[in-house]
This record gives sequence, C-alpha cells and structure tokens, in this order.
Amino acid sequence: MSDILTLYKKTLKIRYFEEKIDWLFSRGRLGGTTHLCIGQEAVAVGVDNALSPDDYVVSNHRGHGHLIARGADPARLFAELLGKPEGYCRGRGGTQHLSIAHLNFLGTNGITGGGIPIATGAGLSIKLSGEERISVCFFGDGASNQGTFHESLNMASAWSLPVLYVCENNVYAMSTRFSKVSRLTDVSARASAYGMPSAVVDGMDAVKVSDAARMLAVRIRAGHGPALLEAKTYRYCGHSKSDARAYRSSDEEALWRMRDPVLLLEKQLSGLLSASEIETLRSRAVSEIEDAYQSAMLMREPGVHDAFEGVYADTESYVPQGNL
Amino acid sequence: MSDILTLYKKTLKIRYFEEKIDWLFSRGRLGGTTHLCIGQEAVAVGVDNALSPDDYVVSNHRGHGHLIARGADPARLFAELLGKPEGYCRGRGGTQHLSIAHLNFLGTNGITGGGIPIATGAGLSIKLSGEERISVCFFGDGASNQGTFHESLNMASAWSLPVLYVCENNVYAMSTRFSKVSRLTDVSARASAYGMPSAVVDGMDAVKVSDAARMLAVRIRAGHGPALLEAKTYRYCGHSKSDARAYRSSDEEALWRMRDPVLLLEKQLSGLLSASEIETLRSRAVSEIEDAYQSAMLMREPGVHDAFEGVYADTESYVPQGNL
Amino acid sequence: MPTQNLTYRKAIYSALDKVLSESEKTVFLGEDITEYGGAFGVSADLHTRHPSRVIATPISEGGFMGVAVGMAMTGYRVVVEMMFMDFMTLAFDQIVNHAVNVHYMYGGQLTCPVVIRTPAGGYRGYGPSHSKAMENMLFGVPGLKIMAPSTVQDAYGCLLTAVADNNPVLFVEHKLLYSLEEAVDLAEIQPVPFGKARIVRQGSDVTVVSHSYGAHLAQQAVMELEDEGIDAELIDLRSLKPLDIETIVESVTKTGSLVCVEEGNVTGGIGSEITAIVAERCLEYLDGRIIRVGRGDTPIPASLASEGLILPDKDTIKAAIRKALRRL
Amino acid sequence: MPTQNLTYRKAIYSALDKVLSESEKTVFLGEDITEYGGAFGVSADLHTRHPSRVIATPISEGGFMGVAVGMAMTGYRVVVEMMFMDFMTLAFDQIVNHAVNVHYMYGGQLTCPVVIRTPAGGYRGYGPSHSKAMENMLFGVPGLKIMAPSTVQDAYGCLLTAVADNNPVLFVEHKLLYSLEEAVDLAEIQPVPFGKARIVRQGSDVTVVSHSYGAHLAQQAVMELEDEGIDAELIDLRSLKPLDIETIVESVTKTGSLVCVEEGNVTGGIGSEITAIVAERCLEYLDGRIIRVGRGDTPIPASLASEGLILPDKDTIKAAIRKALRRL
Ligand SMILES: Cc1ncc(C[n+]2csc(CCOP(=O)(O)OP(=O)(O)O)c2C)c(N)n1
Ligand SMILES: Cc1ncc(C[n+]2csc(CCOP(=O)(O)OP(=O)(O)O)c2C)c(N)n1
Ligand SMILES: [Mg+2]
Ligand SMILES: [Mg+2]
Repeated sequence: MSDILTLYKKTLKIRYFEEKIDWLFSRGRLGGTTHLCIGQEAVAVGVDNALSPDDYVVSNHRGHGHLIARGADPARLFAELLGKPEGYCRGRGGTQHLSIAHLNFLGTNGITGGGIPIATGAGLSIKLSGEERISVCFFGDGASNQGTFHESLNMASAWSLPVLYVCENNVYAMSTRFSKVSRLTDVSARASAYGMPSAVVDGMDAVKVSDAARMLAVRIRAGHGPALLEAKTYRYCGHSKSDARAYRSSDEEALWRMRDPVLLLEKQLSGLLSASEIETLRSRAVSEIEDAYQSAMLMREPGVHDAFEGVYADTESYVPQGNL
Repeated sequence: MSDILTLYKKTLKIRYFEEKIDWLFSRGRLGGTTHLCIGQEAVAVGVDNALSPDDYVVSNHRGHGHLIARGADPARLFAELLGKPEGYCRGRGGTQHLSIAHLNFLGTNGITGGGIPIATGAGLSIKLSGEERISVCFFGDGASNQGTFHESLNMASAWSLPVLYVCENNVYAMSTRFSKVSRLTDVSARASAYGMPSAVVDGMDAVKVSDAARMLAVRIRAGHGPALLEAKTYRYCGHSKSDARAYRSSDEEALWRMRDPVLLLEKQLSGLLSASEIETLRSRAVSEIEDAYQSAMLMREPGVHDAFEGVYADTESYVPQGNL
Repeated sequence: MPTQNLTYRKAIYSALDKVLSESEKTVFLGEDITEYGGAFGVSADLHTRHPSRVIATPISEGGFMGVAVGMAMTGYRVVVEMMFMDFMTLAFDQIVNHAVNVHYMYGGQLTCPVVIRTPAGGYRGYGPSHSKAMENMLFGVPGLKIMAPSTVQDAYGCLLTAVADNNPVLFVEHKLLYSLEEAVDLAEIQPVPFGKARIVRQGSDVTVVSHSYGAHLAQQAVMELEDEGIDAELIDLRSLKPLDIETIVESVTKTGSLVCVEEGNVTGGIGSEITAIVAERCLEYLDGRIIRVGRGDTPIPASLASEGLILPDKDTIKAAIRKALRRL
Repeated sequence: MPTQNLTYRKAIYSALDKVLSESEKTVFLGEDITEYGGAFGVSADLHTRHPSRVIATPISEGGFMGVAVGMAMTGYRVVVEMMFMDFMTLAFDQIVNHAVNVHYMYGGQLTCPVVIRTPAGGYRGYGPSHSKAMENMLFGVPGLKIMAPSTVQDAYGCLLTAVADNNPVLFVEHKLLYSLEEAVDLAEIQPVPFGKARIVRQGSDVTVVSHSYGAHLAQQAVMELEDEGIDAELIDLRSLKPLDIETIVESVTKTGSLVCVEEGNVTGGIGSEITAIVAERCLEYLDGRIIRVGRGDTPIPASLASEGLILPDKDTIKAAIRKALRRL
C-alpha cells in the first residue's frame, strides 16, 4: 500500500511537471520543442518501481516521466529545459538529450530508436562485469519500426543480456497509428522473432505495470536474458508543442481519459486516504513543482564558456574552431 | 519433367561458371573478390523457375547463380568480372554490383542487407502501377540481422506489397554461425513478427524450391501480400576468395555435399536420361562456359572514358573533377 | 496565376503539387506527410489531392530511403521527406553506397531520380540531434547533386529542377525559411538550373558566398556594411553541387577577397571547398584575405542562448568581412 | 622485446592485445573477429587470449555501434571494427548524433571512449561499396578525433593513443598497408599524440601533405622528383583531427607552395580544409600554387584498370608537384 502511495506521489509530480511545461510553452517561455507524457505516467512510475537504483535507464524523446520517476530534481530539469548551466547537462541537452549520470539515467534521446542499442550496450557492460543490475529501455510503438529495434533485440537475445525493453504503445507515432504501419497490432508479438519472452500490460494502471515489470525484471536478474514489456497507453496531448491532433477523434481521447492513471491510483487509494488527504497531496505536488520552477528561474544564464567548453573530454589542449 | 531438365541445365551452368571463377581467382587472373554459390544453385534455379520474365529480382553479394538462372549471358558476366567495358555494367559494378536492366535484374549488392529495401521499393512500384509482376529478393541468414530486413519486411506487410523474400540460409554469415547470433535457428520464424506467411524448404533440392517458391508466388500474385521463403542450404567453398573455413568441420561439409544439388537433380532425372546423356550435358555446359570465358577475354580493356564518363545521368554538361 | 504573397513552405508545396499532378509516375514518401501534413506543414493536403502517391512511412529512414531507390530504379520519380536533416544519417548507406552509384556503377543501365527534401538548421533550441546543417557531409559524394535555395522563388524553381533531374538530389530547406514570404507569380517562375548561382548584390570590394538561411544573414550583414562604405558582392549559391565555380572565381578575381558563410561547421565545410578552389584558381588576384564563417566546432546545444553563440549571425559575418578587407 | 620485422597488421594486433591485456574494462567488437580472425586478419587469435572481451557481432553495424556507445557510457573502453569503411554509413546515426555528442551534450557527465577501426581505400578492384576512403565525410564532425597512420610504428603508437583517449576516435587503416613491414621494437614505441604530424622528408621547394596509404604514394613521388632537382617537404599527418596546423603552416611559409594528397575524392576532401587553412593563414607567403590531388569525382569502379585511372598514383602526384612549382 505504501507502494501505491509512492506511485501516486510520483505520478502527481510528473503530471504537474508536464502541465507546467505545457503552460510555459503556450506562453512562449521555452525554446525548442517538447513531448509531454501526460496520460502515460503509469508506465514511468510502474516500471521504476521494479528497479533498483543501480539499474540503468535509457529513455526516448518523451522522457520527463522517466526522469522524474527515477528521482530527478524538477528544479534542475526546469533549468535544463530553460537552457541554463545549472541544468543537468548545462542546458546543452535540453529535453531530448538529458542524462543524469548519478542516477544511472543514460539519456533521453532525440533520435527515434536511437536509445535501443545504447541500452543494449549497457546490458552487455553489466553482463561482462558480472553485475547484478539490469538495463531498462523505454521506447514507443513508432520506434519499434526502426532497424535498431531489430538489431538490438536480436543481439540481446543472442547474447542473453539483462535488458528490459519497455515499449510504451500509445497507439500513435506522431500522427501515425501503429496499425497503419504494422500488420500486427501488438509490438510484443515481435519479441517472438527473437525467442524473447514478452508481456502486455495495461499502461494506465501503475500497479499493474509495476507488477508486470517486476515479474520480468526478476527473470532478467536471474540470468534468463532479456524481455519485452508492452504497455498499452495513451498520450493526452499532441505529439509535440504543435499538433492539432487531426488524426484522432475526441471520442477516442475521452475514452482513454476515463482510465486516467491519476484517477485510477486515487481509486486504488480510496480506502486508505480521504478526499482531503488526496487534495493535500495534490496541492503539495503543485507547489513543489512551482517552487522548482521558481528556483530554476533564478539560476544564471549561460555564458560563452557554457557554449564552447568541453567538446572533448579530458583534452585540455583542444580549442574549438569557429566563431569565437 | 522438361522442367527438371531446365533446372538441371541451369544448375550445371552455374556450377561450371563458379568453378571457372574459382580457378581464375586461384590463378590471380581476377581482381577484387568473389563469393561463389557452389552448393546453393538449387535455390537460384528453383526460385527462378517460379518467376516470369517481368518479375524483378534483387540479389546480394553471392549473386552469380541468381544472374545465370535469370538468363544472363556468361560471356558478359565474365567481361564484367574482368572489368571490361562490354560487361553488363561496363566493368564498373563487378561481381557485387551487377544489374541487368533488360532482365529486370536490379543488382547484386555489396552491402549485406542493402538490397532488401530496394526490392521492397520495386514491390511498391508494382503495386502503385497495378502491374501483375512480383519482386523477388535474395539474401542470406546474415542479412536477416540487419535493420533493413526488419524495416523492409514491416513495410511490405503493412502495405501488402508483392514481394517474395528468399532467405538462403547457408548456416553461416562469413564465419558466423546463424545460431551464434540469433536465438532461433529459423529465419522464417521472423516472418511471424510481421504477420507474414513463410515456408522453409530444402534448399539443396531445386524441385522442392521451385514448388515452394511457386506456391508463395501464386499467393503474392493474387494480391495477398508478401511472403518469406527460407531455403536451407550450404556453400561448399569459403565465404570469399580468402577463407580457410576454420569455423566448420569437414564432416559437416561432407554431410552437405552428400545432398549436392547437381547429384540430386541427376537422381531425379535418372529415369529420363541415360548416364551418357548426362555426361553430354555436363561437357556441353563446361564448354559453353569455356567459350564464354574465351570470348570475354577477347573483349577490349577499358579506356579513360570508361572510367570517368556517366557519373550523372543525362547531364551533358557535367565534367568530373579530379585527377584527369 | 497572378502575383501572390507566398511562403517558402507553400512554394515547396506548390512545386510538389505540380510535379505530382504532371505525372502519375511521381511519388512522395515520408513520415507523417498525410493527415499531419508534414512536421513543418509542407505537405499539407497533398495526400488528399494525390491519394495513392503521397505515402506516409513508418519511422524507418534507412528502409524507406532504400524503398525510394528501388522505386526509382523501376520507373518512378521519388521525392522523400526526411523530417529533420539529422535523421538522414540513418539513411546514409542507401544514399552513399546505393542511390548515388546507380547510374555509374550499373554502366548507365539504370537511373535513380530521387529527391531528398529535408529541413536543416538551428536557431530554434532543438538541440544536438535536431539542428544540424549537414550538407557538408554529403558535399563530396560523387553522383549526388545538392540544392539549397534561400528565396521563395528559388525554392519553387529549384525543386522543379531537382524533381526533373535523373539523379539523386539532396534538397536542403531551412526551418527558419518556411515562413518567409515573397510576392511571386508561380506561372512565371522558371526552373533554376543546377550550377547557377544568383548574384544578390553586385559589389567590388569583397565577395561573400553563402546559401540557404545563411544567405539572409549575409545579406543583412552586407547591407549594414554599406554604411561603412564597404561594397560587397553577395553570391547565393542555390546549387551547391554542381557548384557555380565560374561566378565565384569571376567575382573574387574582381574583388580580391572572399568570405564564405554557411551554417554548418567551419571545419570541413562548403566554405573550405570554395576557399580551396579560389586558392587554386585565383591566388594572384587575392589582395584581401579569405575568411570562412560557420558554426563553431561544437555540437549544437539545446540552450537557445548558447546556440546563438555557436551559430553564425549577422555580426560574425560583418566582422569576417571587415577582417577579409583588413579593416579591423 | 627486441627489434623485429613486423607488419602493420601485426602492429595493430599487438596494440589491441596490449590494451586488452592492460584492462579488464576494454572490449573489442566486430564482425567475424573471433574464429575467422577478422576480414583482414587483424584480430587473429585475440579471442582466445581475451575470450569474453573479443566479441563477434551479427551483421548489424548500426546496432553494434550503438552497443559500443552504451558500453562506453557505462565504463568500458570499446574498440569497434567496421569491416570496410564503406559499411560505417550504416552506423552514421550512432556516430554523428550520439557518440560524438555524449561528452558535450550531457554537460560533461559522461564520456564515450570508442575507437572505430576500419580499413579504407581501394586499388583492389572491390568496387563502389568496398573501396572508399571516406574520412572526409566525418572530418568536420565536432567531438570526433581521427587518426590515419601510414607506418607500422605509427599504427602501433597511434592506436595506443586512440584507445587511451576518452573520446570517440575514428582510426583509419588501409587495406594496402596491412602487409607493410618495418623493423620495430614495440617496447620502444611511444604513443603518438593527437595533432602531431610527422615530417617524412624536409625540403624547401614545396610542401606535400598526405596521410595513410597516400603518404606512401607521395613519398615515392617526392623521392623521384629529387632527380628533377625538386626539394619537397613531405608531411604525413597521422592525426587528421585535431590537425597539426602549425606544422603545415610553418612548412608552407617556408616553401611557398602546397600539394595535398589523399585517396578520398578531391571535392570536399581533407585537402580542401588544409588548402583553406593555408589560404587563410599564409596567403602572403604563397609564391607557388596550391594543388589538391585525390580521387576523381566518380564512384569507384570495380574494374582494376578503371580504378587505377580514378585513384591518385605516384605520377599524378608528381605532376601536381610540378604544377604547384609552375614547372610544367
Ligand atoms: C530518427 C527519427 N525519425 C523521426 C523523428 C521524429 N519523431 C520524433 S518522435 C516521433 C514519433 C515517435 O513515436 P513513438 O516511438 O511511438 O513515441 P511516442 O512519440 O508515441 O511517445 C517522430 C516521428 C525522430 N526524432 N527521429
Ligand atoms: C553492411 C555489410 N557488412 C558486412 C559485409 C561483409 N560481408 C559480406 S558478405 C557477409 C556475410 C553475409 O552473410 P549472409 O547474409 O548469410 O550471406 P552468405 O555470405 O552466407 O551467402 C559479410 C559479413 C558487407 N558486405 N556489408
Ligand atoms: Mg507512440
Ligand atoms: Mg549465410
């Protein structure tokens, strides 16, 4: 039960973080683009619940939930998204290239499918080192059409690597319904091509995701090789900051919203927490996010050094060529 | 039965062509490299037997058999391999980049897996044009580990394209046993990930290959979308001109040789042809190849024009930069 | 059609509509180019106007580039949209080892008329995987042609030429150009030939060569330098490959100094090639200096502020021009 | 170890053996590098000497390059063998959008110590997909380092440096160099620092800059031109990125003319960059000319005879040197 409470708190944190980002974009206060995971929070928190701090996590473009579930500090996330030097990556990575080394978070990824072999490589590292941890890879239904998906899952199964592949099947890749670009509707069906076990789970239900992820993670930790978890989920917002969602109906959206991960968790907590306790948790989460944002706003803007320094690691003598 | 005879004659032609190439290489009379298909002839002739002249064929690095089965003139093949302007591609493509436009042969391919999307594109052309033909793609077990395999088979099945994918599973990719780089041993098992029908056939038996290919081709021509045919076969020689075959045993080789495609066809023809008729066919094939080689030897060597001309199509004004 | 205000985006749309209308053997492939209308809104309603020939692909850049090559080898003229130029790297094998070789390596038997349209460039805070101007990486590849128009009129005229060509063409658009507007009469626009640059401004002091969005930055710089009495000649390449060497050489012969401006990084850039050609051909006419301007040699940070420091702007170009003229 | 006759192939093998022996955290990935010993015989028996850390991959260049990046981000030092340089195009996304950005884009939190070893080049009749020297395509990419040694000694010394470096390094070998033999004492060979060229021959008339196999062709040319009274300075770059600009500039300042020799194609080549740098920095010292030598701008034909016409050779280099000195 304390587990559900944890899931709930994290879910709220993600939800409000994303809503704040949405608001900032709508006000033109953020540059670049963003991919919100509102509606998909249960996958992030559920999977995270099955992990230990040592495990590696590789994410994709829609990664704020994965980051926050992993324990990222919202203030430093805001700083990163605002392009500030105190962001996790000095403001250089931004939303789509955001790693947090001390959390073993090996990056969100701007290239669809780009993180899948990287997570696989982390799995090979673990295997060679004989460590206990596992590597977890989040990606979408769309990414499962990339060659990297095939090459990676094949290597992982051939080499029996400790990797949990988590496909967040949110029905669409941008505007493209998965069923339009794949004859089968389940991404998990592809696991069979590699002799890899897989499971499909209700991706709106954090508890179910957590259970399914744990079941597969246990198997992986026991040395039985990789597995694929497909979470059926839905993103409420558009794909990125500019998306009129012309490719889907509001009926479909409404149907998914009825199974909202936040509401579902609140239902699961209903015997344990009163409505006012829930309300307190919610408003506490809102102000935590708001505080984080405010503290990020106070952080300094980048200077010339922040832009040019450190193209190469440990190579004092290197001077970048170019404008400066 | 005349069918079997055709299969047999083509098989001999391929066998002797390849043996000649082998001999030429061993004498240092050919540049570059080569990948002989000795042992795999039944796949080439069997599949070809299920095709009409209109069908497109895309091949891989081990493509001499596919070319000859399709009706390529051995003299012009030799010319191509000898780097002569009267070769099919002016000597520019050589063994691994050899197309014959008038036979709808869209090229052998030096990039493992490189031809798979090309054949898929030919399939999309056919579908858009509403033509009757199909597109056939030869590739190896090794190529099925490339991302292009996954991306192509997925597109072909999602779009229901008229493509027959033919995997010549000859156990090895260079020195790499398929079972070392894949958890499952059948490439055909991968078709299920795309909801694509598949079949496994004895790739040493030209008649069986022909029957299986025809069965799938009929289905494809009827508009039911792509299919995958896996032919279990074996290359007798090393991977390319320099290969000591340390990765496999001579016992294994001997076992496969017992099921030699030439011998198998001769057995199947035994009621129809006498031993001396067989002998005549064999020696006729040998001399046909020898004549082809001799006539290729008489063809002219390339000049400067053959090297520099025609980098761009239809663009008179272009002058290549560089040494000249 | 009368003269109308048209965006760069709409000019490309119009050229695509025209080529798709003119031949049943022209197709258009890419991600999210149907209902979504394309990531940058270029394809808009093309899929309803040409239903079977505007095809939304799965996210398989390497694969659908190969599909384009296969279609081009079997009688189609194919336009491919790569959603961001950076994603083209996934298709480099099909471009570099296949598409560009088709005509030559098959001895002239086959052609490969594929146009790869792609939005390049930064200044938008998209970060390292979504912001690069990478035309320099493919600049040396024989068998490829490259266009990178900077105006609405040229966008239309260049795309017509690119699609009509029987060779693979890289067609570089720029994210910041899509909303650029000009008054044009499409019916009057002629195809822009390959290898013909446009002289934006005639001048006698210094030659400035650029392309794509860089040409706009260069133009601002050149205009502002008029006040300092600098009379610059500005050349907008439009066609990068083949390159209009004559126009460049002629200009430098006249002005005696050269500034190359591009958004891609300086090292290994288009400017290096232009400089090299000029150094080989008109060394004796150079009395001023040669300066290359481009992206600093770092990845492109997501931070808009940092990105602004790394990418060239009007002021870096102005400084380079002064330096070329030794007016520092 | 005493002085011994060693091939370039064996020097690379020995460096790999050394780095694999020195640290459990070094791995080596590639196709057919175990039983087969590598397509060009470099890895030989390394897999029996370091069983779990010499790993034969499936034919999945894009995938295993990404695996290398993931391993490098999690504490390993990874050497990847790309069987032919041309196949690297399949891994360009992982190189250009991932590996080279890791350190910078993650704000210094992570490093990506991956060495990509690959045999480049032609003269062997392998045809368009197996013969390219493509270092020019990656030359401009920030975050990458590039080495291309031409001698047995440097092959060993450069590879030690490459593997020790905390950044992605492209390590260009050449098919024709593998059998090159030199008498060396491995124990005495020092790591070759990045950005330090080797002056093969000192001279005062003309500067010739090259790398990899091209340096051998250039050396032959330069030696033969002694008879014509031409005193050329020959620079073998070894490290292409960072480039030893000082050595080049110093030499050209002295000689007043420059010939750049590479096997990759001329347009967009390393020679373009060197020429550009020289043109920017020492225009006033140039009394001779600048000439670039490289592959003709065509795909590489399989025909050995045609290939020979397209790739640079001793004679084209000699002609270029004479031309640079206006001795035609
Ligand atoms: C290689 C590449 N191709 C295309 C894109 C553009 N793009 C970004 S996200 C996306 C859709 C990804 O879909 P999916 O994997 O299902 O994830 P989702 O957005 O649904 O979470 C696309 C096409 C990209 N970033 N990288
Ligand atoms: C992209 C690429 N990677 C590697 C190679 C080198 N190579 C040529 S053929 C081959 C093995 C291919 O195996 P398979 O597909 O099973 O065909 P087979 O040789 O067994 O007929 C390899 C690794 C290549 N040509 N292209
Ligand atoms: Mg999705
Ligand atoms: Mg095989």
